[in-house]
Amino acid sequence: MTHPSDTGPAPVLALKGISKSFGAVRALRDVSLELFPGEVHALAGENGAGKSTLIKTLAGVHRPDAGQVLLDGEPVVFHGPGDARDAGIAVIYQEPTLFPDLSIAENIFMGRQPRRALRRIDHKATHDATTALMRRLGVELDPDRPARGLSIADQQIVEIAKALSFDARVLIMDEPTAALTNSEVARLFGVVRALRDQGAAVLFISHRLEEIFEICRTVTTLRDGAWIASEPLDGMTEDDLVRRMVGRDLAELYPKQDVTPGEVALSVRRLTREGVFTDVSFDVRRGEIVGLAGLVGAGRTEVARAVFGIDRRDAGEVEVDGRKLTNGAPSTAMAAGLALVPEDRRAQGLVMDMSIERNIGLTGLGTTVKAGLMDRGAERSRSLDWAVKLRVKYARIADTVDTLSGGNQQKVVLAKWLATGPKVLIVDEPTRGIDVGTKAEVHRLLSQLAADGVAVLMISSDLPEILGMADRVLVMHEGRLTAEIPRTDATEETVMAAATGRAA
Amino acid sequence: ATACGGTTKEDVKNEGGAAASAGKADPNAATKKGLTVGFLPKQVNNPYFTSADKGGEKAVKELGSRFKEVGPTSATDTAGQVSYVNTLTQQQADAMAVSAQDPGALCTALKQAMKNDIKVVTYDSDTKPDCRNAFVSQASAEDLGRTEVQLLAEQIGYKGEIAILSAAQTATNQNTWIEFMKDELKNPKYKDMKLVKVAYGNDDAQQSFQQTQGLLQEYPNLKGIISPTTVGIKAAAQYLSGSKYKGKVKLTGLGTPNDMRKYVKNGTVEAFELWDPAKLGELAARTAIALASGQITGQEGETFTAGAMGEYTIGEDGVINLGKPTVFNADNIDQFDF
Amino acid sequence: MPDSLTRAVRWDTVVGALLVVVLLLSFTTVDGFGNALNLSFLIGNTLPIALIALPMTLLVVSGEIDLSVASTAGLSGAVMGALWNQGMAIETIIPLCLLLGVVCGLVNGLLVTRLGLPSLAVTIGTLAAYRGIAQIVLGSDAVTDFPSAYLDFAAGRIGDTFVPYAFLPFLVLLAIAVVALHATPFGRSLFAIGAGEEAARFAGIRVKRQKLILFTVTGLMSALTGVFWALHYASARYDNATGLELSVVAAVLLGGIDFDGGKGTLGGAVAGVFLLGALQNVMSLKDVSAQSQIVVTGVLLVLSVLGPRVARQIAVARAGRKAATAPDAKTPAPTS
Amino acid sequence: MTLTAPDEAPVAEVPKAGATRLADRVFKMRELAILAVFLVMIAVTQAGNSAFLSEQGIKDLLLNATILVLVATGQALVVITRNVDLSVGSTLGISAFAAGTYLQGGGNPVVAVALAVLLGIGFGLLNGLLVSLGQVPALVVTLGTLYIIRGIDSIWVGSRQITAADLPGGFVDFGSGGISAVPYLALIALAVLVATAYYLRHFGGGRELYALGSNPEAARLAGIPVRKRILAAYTFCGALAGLAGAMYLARFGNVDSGTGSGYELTVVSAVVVGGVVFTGGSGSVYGAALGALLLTSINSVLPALGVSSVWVLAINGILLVLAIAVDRIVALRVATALKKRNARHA
Ligand SMILES: Nc1ncnc2c1ncn2[C@@H]1O[C@H](COP(=O)(O)OP(=O)(O)OP(=O)(O)O)[C@@H](O)[C@H]1O
Ligand SMILES: Nc1ncnc2c1ncn2[C@@H]1O[C@H](COP(=O)(O)OP(=O)(O)OP(=O)(O)O)[C@@H](O)[C@H]1O
Ligand SMILES: [Mg+2]
Ligand SMILES: [Mg+2]
Repeated sequence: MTHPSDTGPAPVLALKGISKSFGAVRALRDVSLELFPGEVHALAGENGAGKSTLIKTLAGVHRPDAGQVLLDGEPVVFHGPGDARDAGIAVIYQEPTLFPDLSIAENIFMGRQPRRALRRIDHKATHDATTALMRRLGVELDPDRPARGLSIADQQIVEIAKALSFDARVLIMDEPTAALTNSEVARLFGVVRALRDQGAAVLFISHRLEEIFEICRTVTTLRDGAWIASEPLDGMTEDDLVRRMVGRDLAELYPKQDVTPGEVALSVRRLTREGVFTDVSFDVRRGEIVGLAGLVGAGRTEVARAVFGIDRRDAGEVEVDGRKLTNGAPSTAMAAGLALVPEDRRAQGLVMDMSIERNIGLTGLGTTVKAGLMDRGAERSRSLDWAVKLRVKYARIADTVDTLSGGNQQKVVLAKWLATGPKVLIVDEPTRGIDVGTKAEVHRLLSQLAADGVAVLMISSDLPEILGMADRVLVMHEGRLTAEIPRTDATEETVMAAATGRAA
Repeated sequence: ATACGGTTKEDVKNEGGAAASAGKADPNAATKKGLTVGFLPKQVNNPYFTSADKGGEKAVKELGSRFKEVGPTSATDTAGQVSYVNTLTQQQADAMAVSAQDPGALCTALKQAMKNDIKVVTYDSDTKPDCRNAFVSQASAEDLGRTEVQLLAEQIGYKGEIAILSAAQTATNQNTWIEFMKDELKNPKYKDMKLVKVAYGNDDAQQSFQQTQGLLQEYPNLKGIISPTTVGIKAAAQYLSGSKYKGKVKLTGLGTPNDMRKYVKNGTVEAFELWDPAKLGELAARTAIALASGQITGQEGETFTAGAMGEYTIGEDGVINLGKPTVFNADNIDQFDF
Repeated sequence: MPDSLTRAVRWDTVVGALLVVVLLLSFTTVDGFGNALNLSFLIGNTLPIALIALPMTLLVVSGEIDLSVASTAGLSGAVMGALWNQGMAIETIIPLCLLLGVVCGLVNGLLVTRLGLPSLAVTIGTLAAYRGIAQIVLGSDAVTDFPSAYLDFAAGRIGDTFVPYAFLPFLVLLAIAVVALHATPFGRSLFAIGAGEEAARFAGIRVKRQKLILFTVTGLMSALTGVFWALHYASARYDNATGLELSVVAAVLLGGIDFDGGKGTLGGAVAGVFLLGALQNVMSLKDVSAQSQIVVTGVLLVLSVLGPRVARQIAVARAGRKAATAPDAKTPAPTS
Repeated sequence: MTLTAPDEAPVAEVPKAGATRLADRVFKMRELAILAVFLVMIAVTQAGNSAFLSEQGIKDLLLNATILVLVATGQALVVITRNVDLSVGSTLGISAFAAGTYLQGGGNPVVAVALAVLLGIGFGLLNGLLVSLGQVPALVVTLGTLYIIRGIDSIWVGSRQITAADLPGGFVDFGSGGISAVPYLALIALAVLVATAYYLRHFGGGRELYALGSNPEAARLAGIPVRKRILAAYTFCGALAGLAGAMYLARFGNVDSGTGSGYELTVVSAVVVGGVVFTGGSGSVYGAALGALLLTSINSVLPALGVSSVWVLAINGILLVLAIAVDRIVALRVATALKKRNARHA
């Protein structure tokens, strides 16, 4: 464990003794970090360790309570994100921050549009530059399409394009890959490597350790807001890294228990939503974990939404325990024992302005009731139970969820749905943005639930997760189910083949 | 009273309204001093009511009493007006002069005031008779209605289509005048004149403006417009003077000389009429003080002297008429300033 | 300590405290304020605003607004007058008027929930439409001859006390509204809808149905207010209660209800209503002109949003200072 | 665990032209729907009353819309930033009176207009500062300033009023004059409208207004000077309200303490009917202007058709609701079409 040395090239950007508190929460305590040109630097730590806060401090979003930001060795004060941008720092924030009403091209170039004479915007140049960026990232997104309605993954891609759109000296990425599938991640890494080779300094955050090992050279670890170590990744193992992060050894990441599936709990027949997915049929049995894999935009989320009743289905039927569900009525789906952990936790999973307690309580409005009135005691103990069970890290249960770190927010969403005691649980990207330690816990939990007879449908873009956890893997491609692969035959190759439409 | 399982209008008719209690009038009683007289116009900041209330203030001061003016800022805020009646009651004014936004809405509050020994005079716009002691009317409604038709008839040579541009549809006094206008038009000498429409500009400059436009578009042969409201006539005059109809379509009605001077001079308007609002206010004030001094009680037939304005007799239902309105035209308009 | 402090500076509490202060001051220093008659006037004149403020608070908490309330009240008054003129019994008329209010509310609700239109736009439209229909129904009539038993109930007070008869049913309605918003799953779901509609939908809350219920109840309460208004002022006209929507909105805003939805308490809203009512009463008694009263209302509104903000900043700064000075022994020294 | 993409993901040339045109159509559709409603209404009226579209009739129609178009343009800018300015009616009233008082003393009309605009700017700045610095809900603040400005106006003006007789003849003639059927005032409003629309579409500052209305947090992160922009939007809105005040004076020649009261609801209706969304980020000033034209025209159409004024208000309201509903249905249809079109697996 060595502190960054004074030899070698000078750091472009450095933090010295940074501290930052939010009210009583001390998110960062005396943290230092140096970013060197031509190097990809990883930032690791559990959920709530302070990674995003650190990044926001670098980007001028937060003003540190103490400490300095050094740019080319000179102390600077960023008064806002604009200052940081002008200094050549590009940032991809953990949560996509797009303008839903504006086109993708405008989203990417907002604030720095190409100009014509008289400082007028050059719309054509903006459009062309966007097309070029999309090509570089290997995705098809119409630059003129409004950002509203983009899937989380596509939003993340626009964010990436935004950061790449100017020749940044420093590129900071807060979990850019959380919503992406492997192929997009590979593309992204290609671009990042190219930038690195051109001399940019990159700071990269991910909870997928293999990604850190793949692209980064050095790593800084944070724990509870404190700096633990900055060191080269060479010679480190994943276990070493996890130990630095969590301070202890890690349990198994995919603790799948073997179970014998029971009778069919969820039965989906010929489900169709025009223009989105067609003729989707599958069963999930009690005790079974079924993985639903596919490329971004394959329609997995849409299937889950239609099954749960958020969107109306155009054709087909859904049965839970043999009971047909009403079309477009989540309340009846819930009553039948269905639960859906949605992919977009900020918009769909949580009411950001509400307390942790009430967010978890929201799914229990029908049960924590006495004589028609809310039973506050019951509500609190129900929420507390689950918050504790999932080890949500919070100061007070009455704090609003927007003060939680991303991973802890995800745990609250899980808590909210597990508290309903579902018979069938659909989880859409359940571990997106969750640290390894917690991920193992979530997996253990899902596994335990299955063992207790719950039918689980797991949508995930994290292929190892699917392979590690699922008894059976369903694969979607362009709105259709293309394959059903039993656990024993499921490999990255077979799944990817089906997901890309190359017949399995 | 629950015949047929409910209380209906028929049942109420038999209830009968309790008339205002009337003591005995003493015509020779001394005029009291040091009284508080509250003026409550339909709307403060309204130039018409401001001149009326100024007239009232002058008279009250002259008689050695205290004057105050309160009122809502909107002419349709009936609830506001009611709460001002309540306020005056709380402050134990001796008399109040009220121009009622609504004939019924102020009743409960006014009766409450009378119960507290406060004399209530209405002016300009009346309430139901049992809710006040006396009503000072700006001119007899009949006079106003008929003379306006006569004025216009002369200007258009007793021939052609005419229209009326009134204030709000609910404005009590306007509606009474319009009834008399219609009645006057029944006279055979107006057989060639035809009232084609009554439009409502809600005493709002812009709406009156657009209503005038609408009238002219709908009735291209329109010869004349009567607007028995100061806001309406002014807006109509402004529209006409800026349009091709200037001088061709005649306009008359109720307006103040200051508002209308320009249009009379530029030929848009030949003649219009109005009573002197200051005189109206003065008479209301003097009536209020006479009531408070016990010189009158508001019964029909009682008489009292209103200072320099001379002697007035109380008519049916406690109504006191100010007198005939003045007609203004290019010859005399410069002699007036209100 | 900072906990209870931040909670104490919540704006609805401040409004409540302000109301108490204003009342106490007025009792002691303003002539004619404290007597029973004046207080009954104050309450009676404030009741229409208070009645509508109840459902409006719930609506605003769920992120919607209804500007057509005053027109609905006017319409129900106008219909009441017209039917009365037809000779129908008042006992039949009043339920009919309330039903009409339900229909008005339902129309708003359906337009908002079925077509997904913004409630502000819809209700600006129905504000004009309902008022216009009232005008068609009653024209220039002013109906005043309602049976005196009803008029006395709407305008009278219990004996010589300051309590108007109509205040008692209001208290019952207030209690119902408070329980509905703050103690039932329904109320809880309204907060969720207001703060995050999509998340509420994902939690199985029947967003559209709840909103439809709210709009309908708002229509019903507006119609009730219209009936009360016509009887209280003994006058049914098509333009009854014109402009009342702004007073309601102003009072509710003053009470700390957040127009973005998801925040606020009924206590705050009702305190806001009566604070405005009491201030106006006091200012009138003190001979403050109507024009100056308008300015005071405006200043209060601006303060009502700036106040909590400043309070919050002070609280945050204080908490921050406390955290910064707290010694922290656990901080591991960075190893070199 | 790198898993290379199947084949070099074919960046199929997005059917750019088609999609662009479609997107453009959505953008324009919103205004088109209102324009259609407007034209139908005018046509029906003309059929029922041939005098309606006479030179005088057209002039009246345009003149009536002018003032509302100006105020609605300013309001649209504010609404696009996810705020609102309810105090425009009060601002209009007080600036009209200020200009009138100045002219009454025999002032220069140009200076009078400048005075009105400056006063408007002042109140706009006040609103902008309160909203952006205090970061408080615009609805409450501007409802507050609505009352404050109106109260100050009433206290200052009292029962005084400015009438056409007090104003220089040239000023009043300018208010109702024009080049054949096109009034001068309408030309001014049109110029302001076109310039504003051009700025919104083609300048960074304009696009940033949309951005910060669409997602304020993202705007902050994108380094947009949020406060400055909001302040600018309010100032512009105030300036236009002031200018509208001067025009009101020229047009009606008649100003008192009640001028412009209740105007805020009309302005907001115009903006909303014009398809500017209250949650910010979308809509155009052309839409707002069309909304204003539609609203004022309803008030001219009904009297011209001989509809009794008793019916006017109800029809007005119902038309308003219909316009919003039609606009919404059209927008939904197009959005569905667009979604199907853009679905990746078409
Ligand atoms: N705006 C805020 N107000 C209050 N507390 C905050 C705020 N932002 C972050 N925190 C707290 O600061 C701590 C660090 O949060 P941060 O978001 O930096 O974590 P993180 O390392 O990015 O976690 P994750 O991996 O889950 O994204 C957490 O305890 C969080 O609750
Ligand atoms: N809320 C939404 N509104 C409109 N369109 C959406 C929405 N969510 C997704 N889409 C679009 O629908 C298509 C299918 O996306 P969906 O989210 O179902 O895919 P997925 O397989 O779940 O992928 P992922 O979740 O990895 O993004 C995509 O083109 C996406 O852009
Ligand atoms: Mg984070
Ligand atoms: Mg998905």
